Amino acid sequence: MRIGYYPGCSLLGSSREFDESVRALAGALGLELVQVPDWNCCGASSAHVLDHKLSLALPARILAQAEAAGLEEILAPCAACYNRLASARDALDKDPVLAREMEKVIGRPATHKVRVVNILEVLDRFKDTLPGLLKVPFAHKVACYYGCLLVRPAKVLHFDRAEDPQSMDRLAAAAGAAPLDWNYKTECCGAAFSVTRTDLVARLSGKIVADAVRAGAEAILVACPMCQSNLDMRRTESNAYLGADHQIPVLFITQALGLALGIDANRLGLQRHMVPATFAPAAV
Amino acid sequence: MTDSFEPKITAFVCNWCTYAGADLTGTSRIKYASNVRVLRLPCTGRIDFMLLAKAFSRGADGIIVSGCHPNDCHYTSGNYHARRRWMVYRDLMDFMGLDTRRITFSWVSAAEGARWAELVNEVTVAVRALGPYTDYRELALTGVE
Amino acid sequence: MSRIGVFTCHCGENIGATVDCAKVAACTRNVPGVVHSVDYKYMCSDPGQTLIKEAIKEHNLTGVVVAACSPRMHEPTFRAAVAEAGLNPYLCEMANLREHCSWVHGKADATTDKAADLIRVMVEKVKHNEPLHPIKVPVTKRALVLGGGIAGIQAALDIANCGHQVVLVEKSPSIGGHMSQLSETFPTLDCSQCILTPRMVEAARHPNLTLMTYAELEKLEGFIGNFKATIRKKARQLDEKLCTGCGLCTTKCPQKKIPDEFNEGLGRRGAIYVPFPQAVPNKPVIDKANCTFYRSGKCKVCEKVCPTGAIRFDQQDELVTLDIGAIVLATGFKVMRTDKFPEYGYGKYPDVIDGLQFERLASASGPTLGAMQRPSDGKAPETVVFVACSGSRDRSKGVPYCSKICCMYTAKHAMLYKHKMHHGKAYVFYMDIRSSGKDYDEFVRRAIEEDDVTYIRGRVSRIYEEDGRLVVKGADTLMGGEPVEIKADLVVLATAVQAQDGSEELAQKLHVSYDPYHFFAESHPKLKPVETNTAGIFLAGACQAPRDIPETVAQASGAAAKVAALFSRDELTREPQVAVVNRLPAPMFSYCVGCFLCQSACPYQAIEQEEIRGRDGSLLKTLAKVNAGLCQGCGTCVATCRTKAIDIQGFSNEQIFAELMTL
Amino acid sequence: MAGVTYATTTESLAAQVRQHLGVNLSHCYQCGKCAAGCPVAEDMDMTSCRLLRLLQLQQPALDQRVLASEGIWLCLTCETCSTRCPQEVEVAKVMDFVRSEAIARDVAHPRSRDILSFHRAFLDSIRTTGRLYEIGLVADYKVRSRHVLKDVALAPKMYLRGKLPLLPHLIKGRDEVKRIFQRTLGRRR
Repeated sequence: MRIGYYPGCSLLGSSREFDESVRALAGALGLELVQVPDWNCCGASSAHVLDHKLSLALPARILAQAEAAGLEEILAPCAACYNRLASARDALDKDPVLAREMEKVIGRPATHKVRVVNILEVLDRFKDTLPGLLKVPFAHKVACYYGCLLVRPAKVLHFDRAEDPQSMDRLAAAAGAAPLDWNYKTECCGAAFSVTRTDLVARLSGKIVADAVRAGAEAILVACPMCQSNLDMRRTESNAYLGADHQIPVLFITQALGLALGIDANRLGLQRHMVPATFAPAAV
Repeated sequence: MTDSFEPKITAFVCNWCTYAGADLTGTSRIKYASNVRVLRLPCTGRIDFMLLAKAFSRGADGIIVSGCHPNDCHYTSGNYHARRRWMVYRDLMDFMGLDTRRITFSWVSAAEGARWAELVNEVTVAVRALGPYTDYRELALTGVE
Repeated sequence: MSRIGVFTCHCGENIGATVDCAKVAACTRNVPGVVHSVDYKYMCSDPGQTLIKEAIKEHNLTGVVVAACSPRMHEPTFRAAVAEAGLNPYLCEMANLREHCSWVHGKADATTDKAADLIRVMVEKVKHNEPLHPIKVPVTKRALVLGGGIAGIQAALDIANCGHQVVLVEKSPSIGGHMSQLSETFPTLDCSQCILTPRMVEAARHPNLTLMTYAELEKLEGFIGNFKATIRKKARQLDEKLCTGCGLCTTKCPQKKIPDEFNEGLGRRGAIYVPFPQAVPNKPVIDKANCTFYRSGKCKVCEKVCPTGAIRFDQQDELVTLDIGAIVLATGFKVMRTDKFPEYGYGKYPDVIDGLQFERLASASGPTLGAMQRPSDGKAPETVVFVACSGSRDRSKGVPYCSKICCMYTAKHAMLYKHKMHHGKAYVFYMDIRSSGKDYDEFVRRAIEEDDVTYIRGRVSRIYEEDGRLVVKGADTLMGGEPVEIKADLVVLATAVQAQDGSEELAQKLHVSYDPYHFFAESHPKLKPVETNTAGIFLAGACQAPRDIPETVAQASGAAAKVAALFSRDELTREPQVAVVNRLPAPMFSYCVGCFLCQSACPYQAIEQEEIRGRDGSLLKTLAKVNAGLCQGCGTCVATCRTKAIDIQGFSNEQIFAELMTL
Repeated sequence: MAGVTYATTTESLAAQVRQHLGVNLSHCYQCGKCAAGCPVAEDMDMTSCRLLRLLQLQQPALDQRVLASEGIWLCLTCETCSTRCPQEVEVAKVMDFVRSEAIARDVAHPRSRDILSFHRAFLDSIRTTGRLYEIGLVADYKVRSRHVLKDVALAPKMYLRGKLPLLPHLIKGRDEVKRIFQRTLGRRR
């Protein structure tokens, strides 16, 4: 199986381990990732906040690049990128006038028909093969955390259900984990305020971590770099806010699955976490 | 087409939904083009091909056929019969060289006063654009009916 | 040579303002066949009508066109007038100058011209009108009431008390409906059972009233006064005559864990059960889906213990066909279930319940015998949150309308709770309080002022469980939308009132129309609130729209009055607007070639076959023949007839073509 | 509420929201469900539903209050409000619109400075390299916001874990990206 791949900026930097684990997992599942040639940043929430047109133009170029490379579908593991790309595609698809305008802005024609999918959607296609490949069941109680960008706005993304989504839970279960029923699955972690309003992020992420711990989770699984960094890198702050010392690790779903498939922890980038994530696979 | 051309629209409507709907348009004082002449029938199921042909030959430039929405027919299924027959007639008319663009099938319920006004206006504009339907009238005059 | 009189009405300013009526009347005089044409301020007024009557005599008119409002408005009026002047009423037609012209176009020549056209059309039609005579059909004086809730019971009793036969059909094993599930009723807080059960018993005892419980309408044919209804009596697996209702079987049934419908799943019942103690009839049914015998072929405990040997495992459904004169639809409503609320946990929290479930919790005959115990662990809830407008007035949930009863029953619920648990805390999240009704607002104020229920104006965004309590995240819009978080032990959602399941199918069976939410549609929102668009079928209660008990009972009596009025006559006169197959002298007999396409097209099975036989009895021809009693005059047959042998009186080919010719 | 209204009906923010987003604010019946679910409602000087209410009244003074509010800058665009609104009002979109208006009219609340400088720094980093250059971003932001000592502890930790590449990724289509910026933001920074 072959699919377009849009890593996005954070997967080259602050969330390298996501990129690493996605690639490692893709390798193990026999999924060929074709990187979108010379891709640019999607503009993330910054473009979204500052200029509507820009927030469409940057993704438009990415979609055009993919289209030019003959890709019909691109995987954007970063939930933020996924959301921006999917939203832009939706907007351009619905509004031909806007689409034409964007063609002018990016300086070339494009149909913007390239489909954008997130990592959960893609992995779900392997739900039948996964069990067969299982080496070291990831036998831990996990809280699957979806955040905002994967499920909202539902009208645009049409992915899973907006409240209490299930797709990641299914995957975790497939990896041998015990997904818990908890309450903060889709609450916001503070998103882009990590740097500017760390106090807010500490509170919002703190509540999420606290509820996961309350539910008895041994790990929080995520599919979004922003969520991961807020829950992981901002742990000092959130713990300070809670006046607690929660050491629950925050893994990308791809890392959990990777471990379950017996992929080496370092290849999955577990060493890069701030909150130590030591699930050394007890080799079979 | 000269802008002065005002098309004649003949509307065949059922007594229970569309005629009542058109009454509601009136009671709600919604204005629409005065080009339309309404012929009241018990049900669109009553409509047959000859009526439409005749209307054209008598100088109608456009025709509206409107009854109850599916499942709402006062006679349970008249509007379906009308629809089905229309499917057949359309081909026949195309074959005969009648301009089927001039015939609009629609559903207007007794509660859709505004919709009736819209419909009449839409059709009037459309038919105005198509121009007077002289071709068929000439045919008719030469006795082909 | 026809002599037509045309009477143009100004309808005060309504037509006069935009149509030059005098001009219309004048130019109409030149229409061939028109011998008299006048205009007048109010044609429907007494002097107006006299004007017409006198003209008929003076100019011995053969036809009349009244150019005024919609025929749907005043056709009967003017036809009556014409008849008084000795002219056949069906020789009078109306041109709709008001609804279809003066009201919808501005003041302009075009408008006046159109008015004149409309009149010409009708003049041509009238020229071809035939004198017609109303059709008389007999009336079967037996009513069918569908639905055994308070609406059905009330309607059935009223009709029965008028001395007419009534058949009351209820799909569940007992009559009583939702009202029998309620604890107390607003605004008086009298116990629902106490006021309902006497009526139920009365219904069961009434000599004119036949109960058919655990039964459903299978099929309906015919028309007003002459319906044929087929009822499916579902097999109770019981000989009702032998059963004494001792209830031994229900206590001995090994199945004990089946969620109990009457208690909204909060209680348990056996496989053979009586829905509730005061059930009417008080006879059990076997729930085949859950009965050990039907599942495994073994058990039959009920049969063994039954002292009268009334159990019948081999009993089959039974179809009964009845002649019916009129029908009252009283099939009631359902409430939206908690699983329709993603943001409130898709119904996965046992302590988030709907209003009906709370009624059972609060009811002395309920699973907790009226003690305040929450479903999950039976703990007495110290804090209860009531959420009004749950799913109502909520387009995102497909229910934009107001469910009407929730404001009141939520206040009642909060009150009942506080009366049972004085120290407990009751919160109500609401958007508006809609308590217009006798003593209704006083009732709500009492909940707030005397029982100190805290009302918070705002919706609840989310509910989730945390350490055995429910976290309710709402907002107080009277504080600018400040978030409010309440830790509750029990949450009661006042969920939306929706049309009963299967309403759409039923409506189609009965040919009655329904709204986008599948509530049955009344014939006129103001003036015909209990009629449907199908003559002889009437509406009562919440099957038409959300209703509370007083309104339901009132409407039920209204429907009953309509039925009684219908039954007060021995025969009905129907409009003669029906199809006829033409008849000609032998050897042709008729244009009809006997293809019977019309028969297949007719929605009313009104077309029969008539055999024409010679003197020697030999079959000469088989022709179509219309049963004027069944024909509703839709004309579908006319369009299908290839020889134009069939035609509708009042809308004949001749008439319609004549109308067309004027264009 | 003050009586002053707009000269024409198209001037009000509500009218523009309708025109540009196709969102009809009269649909909002002030149930407060948006605020109830908003993760930062408690931090806002003006909750989402209050904001919608002010817009509904279509008065210059009230529109000004909305544009100048701090709350709009705390919105995380998490879309919870839009998702749960019973009237299907797209509250988050309205927030976006109001923010961009506040910037355009240069009336944004002073406390938005940090947030804005972060976003601007972010975009500048893309404008020049085509992709985000995180160290550059942080440095730039510190300069703009003068929070020089913020997160000094975090950076080395990230660096040690290989989460902060020292060199920016330069894409080939940098000119294209520059042009995109010019054609959208224009001279705006």
